[in-house]
Amino acid sequence: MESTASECESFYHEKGKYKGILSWLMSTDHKRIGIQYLVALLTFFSVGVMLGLLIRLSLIAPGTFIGQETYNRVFSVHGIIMIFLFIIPGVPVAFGNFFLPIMIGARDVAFPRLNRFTWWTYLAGATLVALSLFAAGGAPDTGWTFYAPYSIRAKANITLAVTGVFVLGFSSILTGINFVTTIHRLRAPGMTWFKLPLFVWTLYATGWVQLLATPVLAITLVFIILGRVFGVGFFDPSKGGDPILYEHLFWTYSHPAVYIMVLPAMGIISEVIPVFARKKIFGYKAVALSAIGIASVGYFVWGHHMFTSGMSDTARIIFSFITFLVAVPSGIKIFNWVSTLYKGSIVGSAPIYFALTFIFLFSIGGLTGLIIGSLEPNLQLHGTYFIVAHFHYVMFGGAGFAILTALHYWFPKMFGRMYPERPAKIGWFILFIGFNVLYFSMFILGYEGMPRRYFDYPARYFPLHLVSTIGSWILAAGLAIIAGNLLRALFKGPKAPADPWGGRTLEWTIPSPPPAENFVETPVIRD
Amino acid sequence: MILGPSNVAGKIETSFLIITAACVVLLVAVTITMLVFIYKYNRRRNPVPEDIEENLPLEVAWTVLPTLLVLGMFYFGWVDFDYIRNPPKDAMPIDVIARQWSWTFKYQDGRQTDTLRVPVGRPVKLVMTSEDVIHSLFIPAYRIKEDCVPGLKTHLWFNADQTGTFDIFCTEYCGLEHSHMRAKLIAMPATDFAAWYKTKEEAEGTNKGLELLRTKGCLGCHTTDGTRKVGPTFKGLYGSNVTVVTNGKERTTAANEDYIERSVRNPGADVVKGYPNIMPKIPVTDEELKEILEYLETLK
Amino acid sequence: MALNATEGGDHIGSYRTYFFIWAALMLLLVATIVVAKVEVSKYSVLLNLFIATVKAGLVLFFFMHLKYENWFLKGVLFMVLVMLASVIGLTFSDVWYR
Amino acid sequence: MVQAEKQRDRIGAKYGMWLFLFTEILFFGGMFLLYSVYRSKYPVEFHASAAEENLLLGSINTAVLLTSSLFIAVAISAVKKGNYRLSVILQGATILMGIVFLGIKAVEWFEKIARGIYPNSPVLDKMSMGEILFFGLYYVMTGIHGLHVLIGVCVIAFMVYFTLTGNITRENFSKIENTGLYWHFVDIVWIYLFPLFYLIT
Ligand code: HEA
Ligand code: HEA
Ligand code: HEC
Ligand code: CUA
Ligand SMILES: [Cu+2]
Repeated sequence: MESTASECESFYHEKGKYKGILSWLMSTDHKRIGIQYLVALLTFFSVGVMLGLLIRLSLIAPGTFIGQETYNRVFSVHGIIMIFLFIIPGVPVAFGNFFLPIMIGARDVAFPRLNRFTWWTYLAGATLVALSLFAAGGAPDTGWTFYAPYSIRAKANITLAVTGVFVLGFSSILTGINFVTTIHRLRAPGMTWFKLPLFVWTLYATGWVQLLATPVLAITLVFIILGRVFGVGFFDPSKGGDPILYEHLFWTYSHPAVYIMVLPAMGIISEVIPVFARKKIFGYKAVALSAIGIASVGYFVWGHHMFTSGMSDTARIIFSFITFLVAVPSGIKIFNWVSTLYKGSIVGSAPIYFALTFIFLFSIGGLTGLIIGSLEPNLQLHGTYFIVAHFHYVMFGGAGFAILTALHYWFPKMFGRMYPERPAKIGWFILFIGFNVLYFSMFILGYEGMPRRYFDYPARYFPLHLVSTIGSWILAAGLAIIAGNLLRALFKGPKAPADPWGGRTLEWTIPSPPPAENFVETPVIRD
Repeated sequence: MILGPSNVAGKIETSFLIITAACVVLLVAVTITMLVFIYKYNRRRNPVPEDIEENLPLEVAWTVLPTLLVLGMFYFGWVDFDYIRNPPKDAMPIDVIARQWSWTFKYQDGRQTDTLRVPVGRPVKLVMTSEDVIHSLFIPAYRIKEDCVPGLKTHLWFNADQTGTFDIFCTEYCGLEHSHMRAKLIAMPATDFAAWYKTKEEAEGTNKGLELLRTKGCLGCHTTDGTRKVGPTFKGLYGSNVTVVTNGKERTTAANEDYIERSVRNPGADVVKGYPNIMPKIPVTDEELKEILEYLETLK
Repeated sequence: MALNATEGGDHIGSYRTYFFIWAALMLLLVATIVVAKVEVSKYSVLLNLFIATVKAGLVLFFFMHLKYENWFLKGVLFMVLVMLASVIGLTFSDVWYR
Repeated sequence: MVQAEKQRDRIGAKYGMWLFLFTEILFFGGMFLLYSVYRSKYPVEFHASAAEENLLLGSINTAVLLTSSLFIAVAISAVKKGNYRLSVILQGATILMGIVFLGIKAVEWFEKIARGIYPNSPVLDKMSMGEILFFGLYYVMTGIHGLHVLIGVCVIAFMVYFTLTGNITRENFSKIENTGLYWHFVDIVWIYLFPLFYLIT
């Protein structure tokens, strides 16, 4: 550590009210909470990965490894864990918590105790979901979308799982409120809106989406619970209900939710690229405002998940039209990132490998999003593996790679240690190859008509399924190298300096890891 | 214009290819630019970075041009959409009933099958609904699908251009046997179709009882060849002894006519041991039941 | 910053204003019942919702001090309502034309 | 913008509360969406069912809730003016009004349940689809609203305690101010529920 080390100890050594493990579990320090979230997230993530690999394994020989019923439960739980436990909370709660206050020059978030509370609600929700897997009745088998009326009739532990997701949603809302208030109220002197780091801008946009979309999910889930427990038939045709209305309500949340996943991920990329190109971002304002653009337009496109649901043709045309508009602000971001490289002096460290891969994979995912957002191709591609490929490209190639970027970029700051570059790059390479083998074959499968959520399939799809499964093993190997490398560095890595990359945001002005209250003196931002 | 096995298939394929081509061009452009920059402006070749903060004309360009571009893509996704969605007046209607986990196709004269037969060269309109949860009828070869929603009538239409046998998949997750909820579409020459349509008896399945099992959806869960599906097989059922759970108690009973009738009329009463209690109550008339029983007897 | 220009919390609502607002609310309550019972026209449904909106507005602006808040809160509230209306509107683009 | 003192950022707290109310708007918005769709599908049945509601009780309840809003508003002003005694009395009155509201609601519910009208009941399931939906919505919407009233009552009870113990003062009134915002919001929801279920006949 550098010179300042003596005056302020790192937050890991902070002496608080509590001792031992409680000093973590009861702490209201945003950094400690961020680390705890990260640990919890990665734990659930590894469960999700196992289930993903199990899906792939089952698909090369249906019935050999797991039965049909198990398969249905496995892909549902895989989806529920990945979406609600990992990728939606993902970036904001782990990296947002840790860096948002530091980046705006604050000592903590606006409501530190609320922040603590959201961690506990997150854990409570996750526990309920976990319980639903093991309680009698069996894990939910509805898919992560809980479509009515199946979800109301099915016998598995859906009520429990849905309640868990409801609680998780509550946690997400409170995080959103906390962040938006923090950004409004706690910016350091001189930190005007257009001096905010881009990561903060995306967290701000995300916060609003969390706030305004999640309650719709909450009420929808309440309807499901009421339907199961009290027989309220809002989506039951025999009681006059309309199942398509469920889809409307569900996607009114769940489409904006995909931007909860990807916006902060884009924020990470916007931070990393300029640092490693060693220049300022190109078109700061455009990048910042496009986040707001994505968030607000993204609220009105949910119908593109329902093009073949029996929805009116008028609505299909309207929703397809708005869907195309979302691409424009996403494009602006991509173009500005690429332009930032122009006349830069690019340092080839691990984080930018992941960041540039994000651009490539997210572009594939996003552009295929446009293909399925078109009215005619969607008739063919909806409900097939093409969709599965699309969303793994955006969620995992996008948000997932951004998390990997962030892990490498902020690792020195969060843990105060450096990791070796070489294994990170080898891991990256294997991951990249495995990823494309795994998911690109799904585009072809989907185009040829292979439906998703299929335990069994006609033999003509077998070769590509096999390729895909082999890809999943390559991918897992890559991930293992990356994770092993970071884990080893956590204990054995050399001490990190305050600013190993030459970053320009505030977190690099303080020691690694940061001291308990972040700043000895509140920073004042000048030009 | 690309041609396909039906009038709509080619149109959808065309639109898919145009939009995909646009996407590929964009992807290649972005990726190549990126790679060139990475190569040229790497630290070794360009040690001193040069800050460029903004370039308004560029920003405007890549806001306006993509907007026009996506509007173009939207248009190509839309051109034939109205045609694809609106069946001509003279289309032959066929009712489709989806249930967990089988399909029934009902022709105008009340004839029911579990295989969809259509004449080549004549527009066909599928009027679809479901008896329980949401299903989706997907004909990959024709590139069309539409959900079957309980309490609602949805539709699809097409005009088969080539003869052939094609898959029908269910593409909306509908529970346990979702992946086996498949059927066949047979597009036959108009004359063959007319001939088939006239024969009251099913050509291959001459047996009335078997035909009923098929159209009522029983074979979605039961088999006649001894293999286990969601429900127990019908093979050897008649006259055998089965262990059932009645009101939580296990007992053994003979599978006679009474038992089978009870099983069909009130499936929850006796639940065969080792099977879930999920069989739906499917309305069956007395004559139909008799036919079924007669057929089951032959399966000894 | 503009955000700090005025802040509703500093405002102490006078008891008198509150009382008048309450009286107005009560009057509107009577009005809405009358409108409904007398069935002035087939638009009484809309009229009722309009009255409800006026009532809600009174509560918002005076009881909840929105009148004294800065543009930001007002603007965002407006935006939220527009958003909700659009969601309902878009849903009806399905429900009506199905 | 200056970094305010951690515990006492009153404006921050208020922003937080408003943001929370926005989420509540959308939470209830989901229910209003359902209501409007089903009303447009079954106008006649909704019309007829609404006539069955007890208009007198509904109107009284509206008056009760509006009055309680007045009480809490004045109670907050009283705190700001340093008149804690008046404030406590009025907060107590608000709680009382809340309980009266819930009591009347309970009477209405039980009267319906006694007639066998509740979700999934044999009586209700025999009615037309529009009626099933109307009463389903009635129970769910008033039920969830009632839950909000109940939570409000509990929170105000805490505020009474805080005012008595000097935790809420004329300098530090964020808590009660935010409680007031919440209570008024619950009131606004009822302002809409009332015509939708009782008046649109
Ligand atoms: C991180 C999550 C994420 C993100 C960011 C996106 C982004 C997008 N998604 Fe995706 N989507 C999902 C996650 C996500 N999606 C999931 C999980 C599902 C399936 C749910 C389920 O059924 O289980 C799904 C399903 C889904 C469907 C429904 C398919 C179906 O079931 O029938 C559609 C249809 O329109 C769609 C479209 C889009 C579009 C247009 C975008 C756009 O936002 C993409 C914008 C990005 C780009 C366009 C690329 C970058 C830009 C350029 C390279 C610049 C040049 C390009 C132009 C200007 C054109 N998505
Ligand atoms: C973020 C979301 C996410 C992620 C990461 C994954 C990861 C994987 N998924 Fe997916 N998947 C979903 C979300 C996700 N999935 C969803 C929502 C569905 C739909 C469910 C439904 O239909 O209801 C689905 C469905 C789905 C299916 C379709 C099932 C069907 O329709 O029948 C398949 C099939 O192969 C599959 C496979 C896999 C595999 C092999 C992996 C992985 O195992 C691949 C291995 C992963 C890695 C190697 C890690 C990547 C790294 C990061 C993300 C960063 C974290 C960093 C560190 C830990 C260091 N998934
Ligand atoms: C959704 C799946 C499903 C469908 C459709 C279905 N069944 Fe079943 N059936 C089952 C299951 C599961 C069992 C075993 C549990 C039970 O007895 O309820 C069963 C049991 C039976 C039995 C008792 C078998 C035995 O071995 O004792 C008979 C007879 C039967 N079904 C006939 C029919 C007929 C006739 C139809 C069509 C009209 C039909 N089933 C449709 C699922 C189904
Ligand atoms: Cu029927 Cu899937
Ligand atoms: Cu979407």
